[in-house]
Amino acid sequence: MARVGVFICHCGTNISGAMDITRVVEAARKMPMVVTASDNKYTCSEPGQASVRQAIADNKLNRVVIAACSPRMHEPTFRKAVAAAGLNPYLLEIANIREQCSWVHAHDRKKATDKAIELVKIAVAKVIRHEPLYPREVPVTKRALVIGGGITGIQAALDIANAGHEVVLLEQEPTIGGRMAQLDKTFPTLDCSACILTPKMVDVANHPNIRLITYAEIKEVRGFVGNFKVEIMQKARKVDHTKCTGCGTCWQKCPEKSPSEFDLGLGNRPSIYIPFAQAVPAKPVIDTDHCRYIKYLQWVADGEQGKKPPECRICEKICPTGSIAWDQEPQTITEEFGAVVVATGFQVYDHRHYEEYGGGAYPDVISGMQLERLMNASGPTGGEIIRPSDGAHPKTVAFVCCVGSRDQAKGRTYCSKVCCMYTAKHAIMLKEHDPHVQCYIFYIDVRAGGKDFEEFYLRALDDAGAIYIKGRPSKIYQDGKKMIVLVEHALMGRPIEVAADLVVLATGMEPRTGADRLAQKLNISYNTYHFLVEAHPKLRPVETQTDGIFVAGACVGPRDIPESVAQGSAAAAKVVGLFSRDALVTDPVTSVVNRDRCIGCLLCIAVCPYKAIDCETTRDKRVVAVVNESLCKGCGLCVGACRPKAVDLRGFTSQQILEEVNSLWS
Amino acid sequence: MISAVSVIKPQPDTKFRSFVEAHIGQSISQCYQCGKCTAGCPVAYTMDLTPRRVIRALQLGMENELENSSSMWICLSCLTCSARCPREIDIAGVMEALRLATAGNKPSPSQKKFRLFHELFIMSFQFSGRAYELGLGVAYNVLSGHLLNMVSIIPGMLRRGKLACLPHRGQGSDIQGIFNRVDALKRKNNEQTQSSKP
Amino acid sequence: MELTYEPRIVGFLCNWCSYAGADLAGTSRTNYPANIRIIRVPCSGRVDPLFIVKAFQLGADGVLVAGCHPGDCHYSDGNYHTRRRVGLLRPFLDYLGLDKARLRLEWVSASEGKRFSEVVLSFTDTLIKMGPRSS
Amino acid sequence: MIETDRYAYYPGCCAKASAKEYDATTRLVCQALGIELVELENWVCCGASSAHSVDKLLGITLPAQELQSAARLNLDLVASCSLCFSRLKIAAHELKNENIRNQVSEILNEKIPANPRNGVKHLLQVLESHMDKIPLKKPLKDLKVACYYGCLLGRPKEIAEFEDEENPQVMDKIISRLGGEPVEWGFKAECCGGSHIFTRQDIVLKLSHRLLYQAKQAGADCLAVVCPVCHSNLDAMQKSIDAEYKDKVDLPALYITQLIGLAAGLPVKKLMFDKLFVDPIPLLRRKGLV
Repeated sequence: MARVGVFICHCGTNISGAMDITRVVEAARKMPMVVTASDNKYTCSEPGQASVRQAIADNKLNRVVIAACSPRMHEPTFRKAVAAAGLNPYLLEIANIREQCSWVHAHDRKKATDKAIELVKIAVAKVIRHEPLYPREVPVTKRALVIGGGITGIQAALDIANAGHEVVLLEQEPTIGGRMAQLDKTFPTLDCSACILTPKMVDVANHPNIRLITYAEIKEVRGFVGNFKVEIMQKARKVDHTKCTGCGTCWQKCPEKSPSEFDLGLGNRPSIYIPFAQAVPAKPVIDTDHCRYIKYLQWVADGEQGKKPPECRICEKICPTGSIAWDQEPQTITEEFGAVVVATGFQVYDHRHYEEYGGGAYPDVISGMQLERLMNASGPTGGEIIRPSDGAHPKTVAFVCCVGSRDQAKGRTYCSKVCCMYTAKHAIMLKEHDPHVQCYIFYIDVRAGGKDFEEFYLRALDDAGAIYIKGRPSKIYQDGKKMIVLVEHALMGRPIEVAADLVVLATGMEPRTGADRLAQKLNISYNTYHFLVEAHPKLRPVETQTDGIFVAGACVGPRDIPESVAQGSAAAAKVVGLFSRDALVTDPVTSVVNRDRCIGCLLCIAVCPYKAIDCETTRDKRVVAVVNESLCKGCGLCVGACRPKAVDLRGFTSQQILEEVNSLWS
Repeated sequence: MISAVSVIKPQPDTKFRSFVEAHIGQSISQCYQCGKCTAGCPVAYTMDLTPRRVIRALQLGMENELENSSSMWICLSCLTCSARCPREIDIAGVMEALRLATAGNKPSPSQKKFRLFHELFIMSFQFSGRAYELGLGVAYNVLSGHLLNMVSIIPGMLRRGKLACLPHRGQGSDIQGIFNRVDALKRKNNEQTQSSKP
Repeated sequence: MELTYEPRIVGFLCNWCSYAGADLAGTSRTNYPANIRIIRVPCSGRVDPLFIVKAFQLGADGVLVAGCHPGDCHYSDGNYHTRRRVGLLRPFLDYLGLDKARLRLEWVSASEGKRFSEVVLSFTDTLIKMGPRSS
Repeated sequence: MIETDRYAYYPGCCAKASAKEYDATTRLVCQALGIELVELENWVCCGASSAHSVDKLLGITLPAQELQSAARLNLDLVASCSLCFSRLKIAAHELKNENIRNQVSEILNEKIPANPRNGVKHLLQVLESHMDKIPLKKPLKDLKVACYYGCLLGRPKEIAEFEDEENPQVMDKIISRLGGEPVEWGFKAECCGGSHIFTRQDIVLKLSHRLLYQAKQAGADCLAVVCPVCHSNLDAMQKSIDAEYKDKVDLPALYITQLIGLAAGLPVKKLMFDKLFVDPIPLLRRKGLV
């Protein structure tokens, strides 16, 4: 039997000024199950709360209605007050008679009063049917998973680890370092990329709290904030890293060379390899697509069709530690984590989509990243800038901005943000390499918004003497040894042709292939370009709509190095904040399934935005839905979708809402 | 207010512009003036307004410049501009629209010979049903005053029997009827809704 | 039609956008007709068509369902479900002999206090013009 | 798409004069490949490149009535001239618009269907689909051919429904099929100057010279062409080009049909090489093809 107490607040004159409080109190007294109704100048004040507590005790109240300001304002306050009086804090209902009554109907005292009375009526109708609710506590596994071993992931991993928590850093390639490792220098400071990156890579490798898993991918993610269960697929390296010392004999002797991914096809690498000299871990993997012995085994498996390929196995013969493990297969590792940081970064836009620029057919039309490799002392040319076609030293170099950016026709409307600056960098560095080089830079707009960026751009103009020409080239073609660029000098309003020895396309950023599939596994959203979507672009930039999963760096959108590092640290801070608690309190306003009513249509699973509903088979072999209350956020979508009305939402049950409607006519 | 003679007063919404935008079904303001159209245009080098500047003129409502320009008549309709525009604007369509929009006007000096050619070309098949190259060539040369235009190849053409001395007839084709009915329908449309041409 | 006719409106407002919007209308003191009675729901997607029908059955002159703008749903896509459900319910109103215009679906964000009051005002006006339900 | 070896054929005005050899060899080759061409009755000019420039409605109506006659035959319509092809395709596209469709129907006084069953093809597409049927009597061994598609064949992409606008491959495939070597070059789809031959010859000379020069740069022995207008600019005008640019281009431009005919071992004189301004015989003799 419910015993309801109604407390009407004057809120100074904010409420009482607009309505006849006494009439509201009188009306409230007559409402069903209402034992007592009283008014108070400031219910939220300590004396006000005291009087509520007193009334609860005096009248043995087990339900409370407070008619005052919006529940969005003081619901927490009054819940505490009610709890202090020994009641379950969820046995409280608030009638919003300030924001939604007195303040908007001040012009009509009678109507305001009538409305206030009905609002109280609604609240009473609902509170009567409140059940006590109990927040649940879920433990937090204080281990973090960082996906992506680029500069962002490295930063996040180090920060979390330094805060004293275990971290697993996952990388799909054989080494960490990401795109930054491929860069020669960084703008606008021109400091050597490797010099600032590789120490951090080593720190990761040596950190007691960090476990590095390279050459591996996410297979499946289950669970919820504080309690993720992740299946990781470790690709087969065919090399036993527990034995391997990384002495390098194998990759020096391996006879089968193929184009190096790290050098973007400008150089070759053996089939047992580390991507670059400072790779971490500095232990090789075998490229099963090219390795001769693997090919041989395949030939045997195919029934020895055609010519017998060489058996090779040189690496195995010369390996001093016997680390070559031909029988090594991919294996699945299952780990538990409390939080996940996604830092999968970007890949360079593939300029082969630009048929008008040769569609990748011209060897002397290269991407900015390829130029980085050509300029790099440890690159395929030992830092000598030469034309891929004939090894000549280019004297005239043309740069084309916005390739794969700001181009709707190529399905890439966004600005990649870094190209303007790295092009300026290239112009400056080419001049440093060879004072006789003349750079032409074709741009639409030069975007130099950032610390010291404008100065850097001016440096390209003044010191490097780069000629900036406003205009997007329409065609690049070969004429003898020269590459001809057709462009309009837009500011002169004249079409011009520039004959260059080398053309560098400032290709933009796009998310890593597969970013969308990863996002689906993690149940976070991504945009049309497959950039991941943050919880709020301004106020929650590293959070996602799934608790416990954070995003950072260029997988969210084009970012330069400082931004990526900052985001890595930001995500780390969020993770550490999460780990500062031993348990998470979950809101008890969640869905609940009546197993007897459930017909197992599982529509609820389809509509649930949080994958919070799963199904199981009952003892009598019926499939029924079950709600994971730790994942459920209490939106009630499932309730609306449930045909047999088997699902209901605690605190907002269908019966309660129907009674609220009812009360308006009873 | 006194303003220098040279000052352009942008009038973004002109009848001219709305005609063009209606023709291509796109908004001219999409253009961010990168000049890729001009860069790829095989004849931009000889235009008084390059394709990009034609669009700019439309954006700014500089109608005189456009009306007196011969750019749209020099345009080859090779569609390279439209094919490569990063904003997917149909620039060739804009040129066509400008031709249609100005086809009725008195041709400016720079437009004369192009307009003449098109009139003669249409005439050349209006009667026989099929284009009559020799007749067209001769008529054009005489009327345009370029008497020696292409004479170099005419003998070769004749020797190879590549120039019919008389128009070739598409028997029984009702070409004249089509022309008449097209004109009739156009007149009807104009009466109904004042055409949006400036 | 008598001048004193006061339509009764039941408003189901989602907690995160529209209810907050209604609060904002209050804090910025923008008056609107007192004909609406607001029922708070976590998400407009929680609104079961049954609630709406029930309200009409009891005699409501109008029902307002308000949620976050498409794409802004606090629960990512609840309001899309709302849109579909209300869309499915509408034809059914005819069947009940109710004018479709008596059911309104509006998107009101937490920052659109002004808009909320306008919605209520226009809805109330429409209902007054329609006059009382003929039952 | 209805029948695959029977097509309505729209020769185009040039076929009757400046491109006699194209028309003739087209019929010849199609016959050899078992493709039946049904020439449209009383076809008239498609209006290119003037009608659509000065009179939208006329520019659509002219091709529209050819589309209608093809529809009456219930056959796909084939054009061998890229300009005609383009006008026909564009007209077919414009006719999807109801308002335009009604106007044109009124002019032609017959109802034009909203979505006709038959389509428009360029000769090249037909030849490709019958490529394997080419009897390879005289492979064009080490004949380096620059395939020139011209600007209109693939544009606008969504209307022409042809191939990649910048780097089409059909003709190159055919040449390879004939045992020849298609050369890679960047000007497959650049404009030759088109109809400016009358009004601005200088433009035609400049653009065509650019094409011929580039083809030679790429090491081509000759050009393969699929449009009479392009052809006359590249072939008939070559003397004037040499004169204008103090060059000695001497690059035969053959119609793809002539090359197919040659490889298929059709009688050489039927291939009408004598109609060309730049005599290909010396080249073909050098390559031992005649």
